[in-house]
Amino acid sequence: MRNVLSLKDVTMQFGGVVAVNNLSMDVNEGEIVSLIGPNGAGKTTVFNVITGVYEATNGRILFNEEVMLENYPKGKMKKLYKGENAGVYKKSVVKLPDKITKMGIARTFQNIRLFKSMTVFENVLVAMHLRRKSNVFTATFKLNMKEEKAMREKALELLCEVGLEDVKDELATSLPYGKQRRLEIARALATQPTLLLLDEPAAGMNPQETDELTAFIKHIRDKFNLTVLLIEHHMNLVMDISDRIYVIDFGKLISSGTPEVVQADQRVIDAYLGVTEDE
Amino acid sequence: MDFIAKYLPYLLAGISVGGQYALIAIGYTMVYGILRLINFAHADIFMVAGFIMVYASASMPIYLSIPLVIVLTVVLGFVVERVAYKPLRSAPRMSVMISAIGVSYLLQNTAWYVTGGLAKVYPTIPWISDTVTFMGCTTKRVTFITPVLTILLVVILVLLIKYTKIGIAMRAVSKDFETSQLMGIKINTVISMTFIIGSFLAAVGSLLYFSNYATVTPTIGAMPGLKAFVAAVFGGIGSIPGAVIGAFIIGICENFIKAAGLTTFSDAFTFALLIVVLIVKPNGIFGESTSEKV
Amino acid sequence: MKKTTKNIIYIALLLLIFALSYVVDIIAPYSMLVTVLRKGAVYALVAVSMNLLNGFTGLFSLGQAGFMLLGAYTYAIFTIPTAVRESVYYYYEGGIINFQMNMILAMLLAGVVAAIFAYLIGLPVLKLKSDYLAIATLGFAEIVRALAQWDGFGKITNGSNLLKKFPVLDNTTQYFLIVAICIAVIAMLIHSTYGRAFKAIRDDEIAAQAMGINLARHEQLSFVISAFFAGIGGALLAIFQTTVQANAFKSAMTYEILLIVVIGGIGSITGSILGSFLFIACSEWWLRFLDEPMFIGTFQVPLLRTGFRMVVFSVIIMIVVLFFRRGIMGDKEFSLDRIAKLFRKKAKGDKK
Amino acid sequence: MKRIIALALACLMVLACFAGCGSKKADDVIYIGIYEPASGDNGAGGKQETLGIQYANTLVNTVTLGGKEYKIELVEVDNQSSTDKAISAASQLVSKGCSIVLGSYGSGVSIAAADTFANAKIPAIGCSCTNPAVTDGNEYYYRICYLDPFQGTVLANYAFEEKGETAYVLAQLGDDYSVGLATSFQSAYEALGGKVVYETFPEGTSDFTAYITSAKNAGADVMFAPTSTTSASLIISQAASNGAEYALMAGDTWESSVILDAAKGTNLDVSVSTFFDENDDTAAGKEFVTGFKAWLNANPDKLTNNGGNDIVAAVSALGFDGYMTAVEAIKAADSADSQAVADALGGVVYTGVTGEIKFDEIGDAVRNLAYIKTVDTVNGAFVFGKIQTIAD
Repeated sequence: MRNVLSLKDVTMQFGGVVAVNNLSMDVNEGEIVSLIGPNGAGKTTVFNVITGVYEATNGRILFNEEVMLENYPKGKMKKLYKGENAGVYKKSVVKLPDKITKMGIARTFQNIRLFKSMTVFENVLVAMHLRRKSNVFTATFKLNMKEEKAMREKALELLCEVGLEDVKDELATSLPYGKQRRLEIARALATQPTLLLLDEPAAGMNPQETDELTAFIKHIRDKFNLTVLLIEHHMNLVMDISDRIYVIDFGKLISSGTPEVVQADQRVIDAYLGVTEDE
Repeated sequence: MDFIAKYLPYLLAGISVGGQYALIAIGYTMVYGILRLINFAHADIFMVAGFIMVYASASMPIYLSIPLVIVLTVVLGFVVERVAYKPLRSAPRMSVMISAIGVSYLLQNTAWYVTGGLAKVYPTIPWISDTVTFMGCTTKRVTFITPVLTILLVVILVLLIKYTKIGIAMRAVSKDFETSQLMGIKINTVISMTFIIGSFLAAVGSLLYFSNYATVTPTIGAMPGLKAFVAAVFGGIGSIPGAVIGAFIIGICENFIKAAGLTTFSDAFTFALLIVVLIVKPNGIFGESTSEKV
Repeated sequence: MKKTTKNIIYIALLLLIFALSYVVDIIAPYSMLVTVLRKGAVYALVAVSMNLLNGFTGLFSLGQAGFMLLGAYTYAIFTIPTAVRESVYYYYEGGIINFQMNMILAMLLAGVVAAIFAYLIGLPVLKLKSDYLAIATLGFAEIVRALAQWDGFGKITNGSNLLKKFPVLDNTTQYFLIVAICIAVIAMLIHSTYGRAFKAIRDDEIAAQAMGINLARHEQLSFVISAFFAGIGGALLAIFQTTVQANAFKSAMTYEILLIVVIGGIGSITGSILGSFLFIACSEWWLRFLDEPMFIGTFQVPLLRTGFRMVVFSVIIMIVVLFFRRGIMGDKEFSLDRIAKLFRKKAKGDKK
Repeated sequence: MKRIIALALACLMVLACFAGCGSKKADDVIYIGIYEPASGDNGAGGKQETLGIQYANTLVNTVTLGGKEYKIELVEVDNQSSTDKAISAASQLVSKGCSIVLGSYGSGVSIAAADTFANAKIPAIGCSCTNPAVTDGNEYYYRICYLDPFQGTVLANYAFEEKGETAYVLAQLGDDYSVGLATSFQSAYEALGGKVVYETFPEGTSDFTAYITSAKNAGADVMFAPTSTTSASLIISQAASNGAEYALMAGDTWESSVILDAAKGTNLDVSVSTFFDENDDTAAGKEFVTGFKAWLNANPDKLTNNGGNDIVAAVSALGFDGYMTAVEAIKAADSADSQAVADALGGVVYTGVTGEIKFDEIGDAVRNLAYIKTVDTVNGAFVFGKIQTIAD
């Protein structure tokens, strides 16, 4: 199996707080991998580091064997740094989020971030902007009609895929919660990713909806040849869907492996103690 | 000619105008610290304070009109906040800023209407307007009073913020608006207090400024206001000592640029400095950095 | 309504406006109406260009007066007839430019110069966010104003003195035509995929970036395009005023344009256009009577004297800002559907 | 609540619309426009010039054209001393249908509005704007006062002869009057062999101490600062408090009670040039001065507009002459039509209180004398110094 995403010794430190500590993980092609951990474990920070929202303090991230991020503690961080492997990396390669998306990583957000003034349809359409061939002149003077038409068709197709075609002209923010989550997925798909990061896609869903979501994620993985990395608290979904699971607590990896292995791991149980597994 | 005699007047002018900017700048920086609002109307409150003095001193003795000016300016600052900013508490920041521009427009136009658009001569305040000679150069006594008074007021203010209950509340609100509200801090009282302090200092600043430059016009506030704001940004907005140091630096630089014969750029310099500071050190010299949570 | 009928109505409306602008010139060439229409048109363009930046891209810039100054100066400098340069550049021996450009070309150049400056200033400044960006662009405008007044550039800019005698437009229809073309281009841009990207940035920068929109590039693009049209607007303002002086392009001008945008509705092109005409008509024309003493019989209405107009006007603005925060149009555009809806609603209300 | 406000606003708009369109011109009235600043930096001077015009209007308020008597009404607008407000103020006059326009105090606003009047084919008479660019190349703009090159030379001669050989010249950026006169002064003064240090200050400057110190450091014998009265009072008071030892000089704008108030009680040496002297001994001049003073004293409002005293400013005399010249032109044209008045204006010869007015081909009245006055800082009054002329 080909490696799609690989994190090596990634540390993210904000001032004196270490949010992600020396994390290494791998995601292979076609897999569905889950990242779990108690609240505040640093899961979303991992996503933010992968997608370039935060610049990791130390470590290296490879995407399809290409260096997407490489960093070492600099400036003030030199003194403050509390993580490990400080001397390993010498280069500083930092890519901005849009560049990373262009390379083929798309994401959804835990606290839904739809474009609030736009309709459902426009929300998907805007994500197609990335793969445009037109420039600002041709776009303004309508010399890109063909492309524009293709964009619209594709966007509609994606909306059908997630079952939102009947509300396409409504304001995105007027949709119910579950549909907004699906719209976020459609929007992410519109950027034509190979790796999809889903940040708590099932948050706020009832068991039935969660089951549907499980099927849906599998479906889009197959249909769009995706690799999926997801953060989730719904353990049913995680155990159902995941090929492999990484568990982190306080920014550190405490366990990894197939669902069965992780479920049996005492460290995981300890970490989750006091946290109900089935919400 | 002797070096000191040649350049001392520029330095003195710079320090005194710097002190006056500082008093205005504190109003900007405190309001920004709490509301994240560039209070464009602040410069016009300063201007109105000047006009109140002109009209007050025409009908009553100076020792009555000075306290009156301060009281009325404080009231104005309070009313502006209650009328123009409070209703927009939950609105986007841009709306509040536009409201501030609107208030500034209103105050200027009202002043224009009341005065007929003509410049008014500021009354002479005895003693502080007297001419004194210092190391061979002649100047008004207010030149020396300004920096002393400014620093005194700033020290008092800093102590106030550090040790009094309302001061602690102010600091809490500027750190986190919502949380301090949940902690039972009366947010409106704190904000009003900020405006009251800011307006008080603007009134004092206007007394000193116009004693030195004795003409008041409806648009007089614009330039000192902008410069004071730049000083606030320069020192790191939200930081009172920063604003004061920024104001003195700007006041002194400005006068030496004029001395160098580059008068066209004396205002432009301030803004160039601003842009450079913003780019190199976006949070100013004493500012704290913040980042958005995703 | 069918789409074709709607289009026909829109075109008819547009033609009607142009016809009116033509007729006004003939029947009342020296009326205030003409002044209002021309100045309103110029401000409409500038307001729309500012709206592109502040309303559609969410960049809070206050540098509009600076870009207008650049446009106005570029236009004036390159179109003053060589014959009269001697008298215009009286203090600078006729200046150093001794050719005259075509009006339209000069107008385009005005936009291009403003755009180039926007590009250069945008490189560092656009890294700043919200208020900081606003204050930095405001500072930039002031620097431009100081530079334009500097003696050292006197041979080009005529120092702080007036530039005049450049060719002007002599009928209102021409103003309307140029402004309409420019606004149409901006509108087309906003409705293109780039416009959607701008709106995405405005709504949520982080999500926009996550969708692969290059923030720096798109913000720069919006900034430059806005400056380009502000430059053309500046050239038109020069034409309207027949003279140009750097002194006029103060921050107060930017504030006025910002108020127009807010009154019209942030994020609405038609709002900005409407707001601009209303603003100019109120401030220049309709409220003028407040400046003159008025007698009803022998009773003199109190308060009315010079300056009262502006007081009333600023009170109106405050009312709009406080109570009608979304302006006239909100972020909606003028459309027949909306009007039809409005009437239907009214009719319903009447029945009740 | 919101709806009521919206409704009220809409009503106000409609009302305003009617008011805006309401006024219609009466048949037997001729309008003369007063294009003067009533506010802003030059507001004080503009008001004084307007007073002269208003006084003239009280004396001559009808004119008989083709056997029919017309009433002359004044239409005042305020150009706010600002070039960007100039156009709409001028358009206001144009839209009222004025036959001729008088003004403005301050050259910049006159230049800014010149083309607006020319495009509407309305002649204008500049009463006290001295910058050559006002009338140059504009066949509708005339002027009854002297020009900057003349005034600058006169002042330079006076300064060089009486004050010394080093001058510090201070002009306001973007003010055509200020820059124009300063430049004229500079070239004339340098031609005489004097040394000039030239500085400008941006509009809205309050702090002049740096300039005053620079002038001192430059070893100036005289500071020449042709500025608006607003800046002037700041310059004078700061020069006094900073112990300036050089003389202060300026052009016609400084002949104002604002200057007297600022200079009173200081030990500065202030002198100005002007168009007219209150103690002029011509019959017309005497008559005007007594009449004008009586009129001012009878009207408290007018007295306030004159600065609270009855000192006759030169600009009032020029305003008076401007109005009379305009009436002469209307008579000569025998028509209220602005184009006809414009055609007739060039040929008008009129002897007013400020001397004979006769236009040359550019449209400037031929003037060759200026009055130099100095400030009596003890009593706060202008003292006649000398009449200065230059050989042609």
